[in-house]
Amino acid sequence: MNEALRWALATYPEALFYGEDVALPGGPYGASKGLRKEFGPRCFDTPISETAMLGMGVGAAMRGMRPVVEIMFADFFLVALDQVLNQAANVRYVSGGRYACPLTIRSQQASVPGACAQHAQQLEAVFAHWPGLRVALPSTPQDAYELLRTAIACDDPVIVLETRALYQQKADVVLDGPLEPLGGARVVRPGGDVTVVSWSRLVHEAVAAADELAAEGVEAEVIDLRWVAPLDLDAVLSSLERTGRLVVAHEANVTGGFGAEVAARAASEGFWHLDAPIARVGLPDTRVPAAAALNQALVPDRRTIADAIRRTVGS
Amino acid sequence: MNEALRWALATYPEALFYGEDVALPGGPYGASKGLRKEFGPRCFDTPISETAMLGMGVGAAMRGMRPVVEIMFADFFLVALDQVLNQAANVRYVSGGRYACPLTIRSQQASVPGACAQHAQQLEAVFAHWPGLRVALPSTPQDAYELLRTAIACDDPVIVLETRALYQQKADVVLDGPLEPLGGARVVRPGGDVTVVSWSRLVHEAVAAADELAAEGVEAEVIDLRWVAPLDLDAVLSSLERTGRLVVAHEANVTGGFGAEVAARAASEGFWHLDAPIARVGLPDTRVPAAAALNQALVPDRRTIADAIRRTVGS
Amino acid sequence: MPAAPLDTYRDLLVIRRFEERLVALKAEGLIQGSMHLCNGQEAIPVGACRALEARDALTATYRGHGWSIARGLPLAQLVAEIMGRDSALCGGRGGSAYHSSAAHGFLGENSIVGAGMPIAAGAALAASLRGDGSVSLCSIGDGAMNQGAVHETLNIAAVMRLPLVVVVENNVYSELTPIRDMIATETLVERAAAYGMPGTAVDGNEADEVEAAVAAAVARARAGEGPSLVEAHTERLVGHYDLDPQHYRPAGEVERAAEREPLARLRARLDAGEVERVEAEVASLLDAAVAEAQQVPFPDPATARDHLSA
Amino acid sequence: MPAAPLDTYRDLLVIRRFEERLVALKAEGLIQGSMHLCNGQEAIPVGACRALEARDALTATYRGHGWSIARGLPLAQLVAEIMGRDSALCGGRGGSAYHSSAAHGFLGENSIVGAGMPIAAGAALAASLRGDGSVSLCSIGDGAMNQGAVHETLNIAAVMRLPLVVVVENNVYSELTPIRDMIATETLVERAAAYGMPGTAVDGNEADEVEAAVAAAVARARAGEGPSLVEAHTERLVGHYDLDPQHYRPAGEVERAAEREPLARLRARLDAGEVERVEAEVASLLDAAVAEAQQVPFPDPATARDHLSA
Ligand SMILES: Cc1ncc(C[n+]2csc(CCOP(=O)(O)OP(=O)(O)O)c2C)c(N)n1
Ligand SMILES: Cc1ncc(C[n+]2csc(CCOP(=O)(O)OP(=O)(O)O)c2C)c(N)n1
Ligand SMILES: [Mg+2]
Ligand SMILES: [Mg+2]
Repeated sequence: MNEALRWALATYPEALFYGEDVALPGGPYGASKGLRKEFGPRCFDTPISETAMLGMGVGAAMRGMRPVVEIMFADFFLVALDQVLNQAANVRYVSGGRYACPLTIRSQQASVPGACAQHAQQLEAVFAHWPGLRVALPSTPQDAYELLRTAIACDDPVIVLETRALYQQKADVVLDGPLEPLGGARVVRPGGDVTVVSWSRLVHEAVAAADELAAEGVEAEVIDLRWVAPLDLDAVLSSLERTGRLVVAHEANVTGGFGAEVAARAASEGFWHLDAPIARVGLPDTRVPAAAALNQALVPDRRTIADAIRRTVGS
Repeated sequence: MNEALRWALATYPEALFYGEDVALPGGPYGASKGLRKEFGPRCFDTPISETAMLGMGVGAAMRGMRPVVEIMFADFFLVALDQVLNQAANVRYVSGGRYACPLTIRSQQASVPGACAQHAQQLEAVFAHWPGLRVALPSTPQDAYELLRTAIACDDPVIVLETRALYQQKADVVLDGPLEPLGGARVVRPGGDVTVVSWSRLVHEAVAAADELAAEGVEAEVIDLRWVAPLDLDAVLSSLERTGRLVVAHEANVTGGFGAEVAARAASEGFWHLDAPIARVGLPDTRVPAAAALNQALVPDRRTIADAIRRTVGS
Repeated sequence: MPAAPLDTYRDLLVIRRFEERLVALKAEGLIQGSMHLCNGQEAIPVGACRALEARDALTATYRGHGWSIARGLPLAQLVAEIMGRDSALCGGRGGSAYHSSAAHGFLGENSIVGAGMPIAAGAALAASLRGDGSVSLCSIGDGAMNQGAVHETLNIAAVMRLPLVVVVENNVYSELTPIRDMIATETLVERAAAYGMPGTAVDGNEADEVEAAVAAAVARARAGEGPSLVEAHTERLVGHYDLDPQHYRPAGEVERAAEREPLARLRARLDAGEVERVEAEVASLLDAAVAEAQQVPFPDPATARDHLSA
Repeated sequence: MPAAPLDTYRDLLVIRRFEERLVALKAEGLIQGSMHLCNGQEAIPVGACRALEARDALTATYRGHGWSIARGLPLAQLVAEIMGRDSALCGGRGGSAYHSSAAHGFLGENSIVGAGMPIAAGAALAASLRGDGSVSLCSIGDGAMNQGAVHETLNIAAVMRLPLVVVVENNVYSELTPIRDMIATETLVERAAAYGMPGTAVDGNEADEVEAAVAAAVARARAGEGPSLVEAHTERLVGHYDLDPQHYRPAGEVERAAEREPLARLRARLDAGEVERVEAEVASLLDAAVAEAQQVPFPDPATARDHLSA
């Protein structure tokens, strides 16, 4: 992440990066260490004022800058969604293309045992519902680097929602590849019996579930969506055409999650491919309890995905 | 609406009603005229401070009051969603039932030609995605009265999203019926060929489309969902069982709208009933332009619903 | 440097008559949707915009026609935009309450109370990082001062010493509710000190007074000394929106305001003949603008989905 | 009425040792997730809660253990809650950062910065409408003062004269960033005047001083005269959260703070033997609490979906 930010600040003289505790202290998890020293006032700390932070991103972007704003946790967006949904998303469309808003917002989503219900939510369904926004959810450190670079290079508002799990993966990241175009899912595990569409942390759980099911003779194809806006529907449909069965798995709660959109698309554009009911995996529709004993009973994982695959393949 | 508020303030000594311009001026559209005189300090005007308004609703509700807060337009929620999604929705669950939050929030949604993109959005998909919230969308003046009463009587947070179109309907409202239980869709037009699920303003458009199609020999059953949380899935499935075809129509833009959830449910629980791809009708995925010439080309209506029905029945 | 009174009168009058034309056009069915008119408040945008340069940025609210005009947006295009035509401003997509003009550094009106201020601060941030000496002016209403976005922005602008000038148009009301019932201080300028920035209150019905206060704030901002707040007191001569029946206004209030309003006040100091000449001049200016606007085509519905993304 | 110094010492010590126990329990793997400890800030909750009655309402932040203890929540249940056990507070659902206690008028901690303040004002609104004479106390951090929710609430509370007492715990930092770099005034108490409410700054390391200021604010609130703001200056002796390496703190800062912290300061005025006795007393109190907490069962996973709605 640090490297993508360094790349952006070095590549674009109009780029800037700011957020709470990101500059002098180098980020709550050290993700932006050294940037302040290297780029001076283009990397700075802000007060705890998310609305002002995001709105200033909109205004600076309209005036030709390329701001990257950090919202420490996705849950904190909720104090300031106006500036994203009512402001950033409208700039280009309402001005008829006379203004642009090349604003990138990076944030983190996660639900870990012991953390409270206010540090546990997934917002991709909201952002994906809002025309004018692009939304990336990297599942690997390499993708975190690539998707953030692509986001920053984009001349429209892009939201990059990382998962806390990324910070636990150790991996060498290739830094000198070409800039990727925006959008595009990836088949991370091929298979012919059932399509499992997922993103962010649950991609790894889906792969683990698929590996488990391979032992039972079921080959699941796992697709990492990577972007929920734009949605790479072709990738989903072309897999579905081969498998006839669909499971969608995400960390957000089921009802109204972005899995509903994937399922709805499959049930219209992919209807004739479908041989079985679509299954969705996600947090049950409850709040998130701090207690590990409760939390672990709710948060979706390889077991819940494997069960859903079995149900889907069995029907 | 006025009558439901009067009923609430008269029935519950712990009820209160407040918002911007609602008390002394009687509401921007006169919806709360006379309440201040009748109920004194339990009906009051607030500064333009939606976060404080909603948060005070949460706190007052936790301390035994039964607040009804008006958010003038649903678009304005976006400056203050934290108090709804991170606060009100958590009260009962996180306290393990030791605290309750009997808070009702009424607001209005609409997209009318000439109005701007910041007064045009539908938020039901967001609220329906958040566990802990109930969401009503009345389509008639009678339902506006009933659903608001039911909402206020509920001991949990309920959001009532009216449509501007309601204020244009003249109708006698029966005031002395029994209090309705919370939830429940209604078949507003029976038919055996295709199920059209809708809510709010588009219910009327769906009925008009159905009437038009009757002339073509197609009988559409129109369901007014009335509540998107809880979703009355039984009503949808039992109609679908008979028709085998589903159209979902709402005013919000298609991608990530609550129509996706209805479609996703149909494609899992109702899969074996389905004889044709599910069709969704909504605003295309764009922002909302003020110009009538553009606005009218986008906003869904009886024509777009009729077209979707024809596609669905034809396939 | 204050303008000649007659020039000020003309500038004010263009806005007043513009708003009146809109009401007439709407009555003819040529405009759809609500409009938030600024009759009585014209001296604020006129005075403030005189203190700005072309390179500066501006944001306003839904009550922004006066700002658009004072900032020099072409009248015909503005009328066309408000009529929902394919104007050079936003192609009809912004309309009365949410248009902008990239060609004039006008980042736009805003229909979310208070939301324009962080955007204005963003323009100031851009200026400060580039060191280009431009400033950003943000007009908002009295009621907007109670919105969280405004607070957050005033603080961050002060601490970052951003070149931001905030003009609070205190027109007594926030929609239908008097601001004095919604704050515990007398006025709003008291708040500037809490953010560590200078605050000045001016008579918002005197363009020269507004200009002087804003010019001082602009000079301070350009010098890198940070933001300032100017509270301009004025009164609406009309409703919150064009069809507002104004039941909430006490009897006689509008009449008393009419004696203090900027045009009436200035007229007393001018030669009646000159006033009449300017009146005629403005009328023909607006005739021409409206005629030209009506030549602007309506946007093609086939383009309704364009410009969602690059 | 100030308490005997030894009693104050004991009350402070319970909180300090409680926090230290938590660190030890976490090291043993008995607590999951981050904790925001209040070591060094204990005199604020201790002093403030002495000015409250049982009928009053209280809200705090994620840094709320001290408030929970000072408010009289049972220590064993608090430990159990933080351990994720089925405590009498929230059954483990709130945890360290977001628990409440309906039995103590404790509306809860809050993990969204500033969000507790409108909720506290809602409790004050309930009190004011019922005329029951109760007040609502809201503790928040220095950094939270820059959040929109806080601004909106301070204004509305002032204009409605709500019985609200706001205690700002200025502990020098907001997470990893010094508050002095995030505001353009010296301190935060300056803001009270902008809302038309009284503001007082106190030494937050002196429980008696805190108590006196809060008692005055409570008296004013009970008398229907409206809200007040108390800024209590203090210092964190530990990190923002339990595992915070505190790289951002200048060398010597924590050491200097240790000389000024409330326990050290008070200890100098007490008899060493008594101090030792209290230390032992508190240790056994906490031994018992932890032992009792460990008897509280974990919540049954089958109940994880309960209590979503009535
Ligand atoms: C966040 C938000 N809340 C409420 C509204 C509805 N609203 C529109 S204008 C207005 C009054 C604003 O008053 P003021 O700031 O004094 O500006 P004025 O209209 O007097 O110019 C209100 C409440 C809104 N547009 N946005
Ligand atoms: C709206 C929001 N933004 C950011 C955060 C992340 N965060 C948690 S604590 C904190 C610092 C708060 O500082 P202060 O108010 O001084 O309280 P302290 O931690 O010093 O007690 C921040 C930024 C949050 N929880 N909520
Ligand atoms: Mg006003
Ligand atoms: Mg602090």
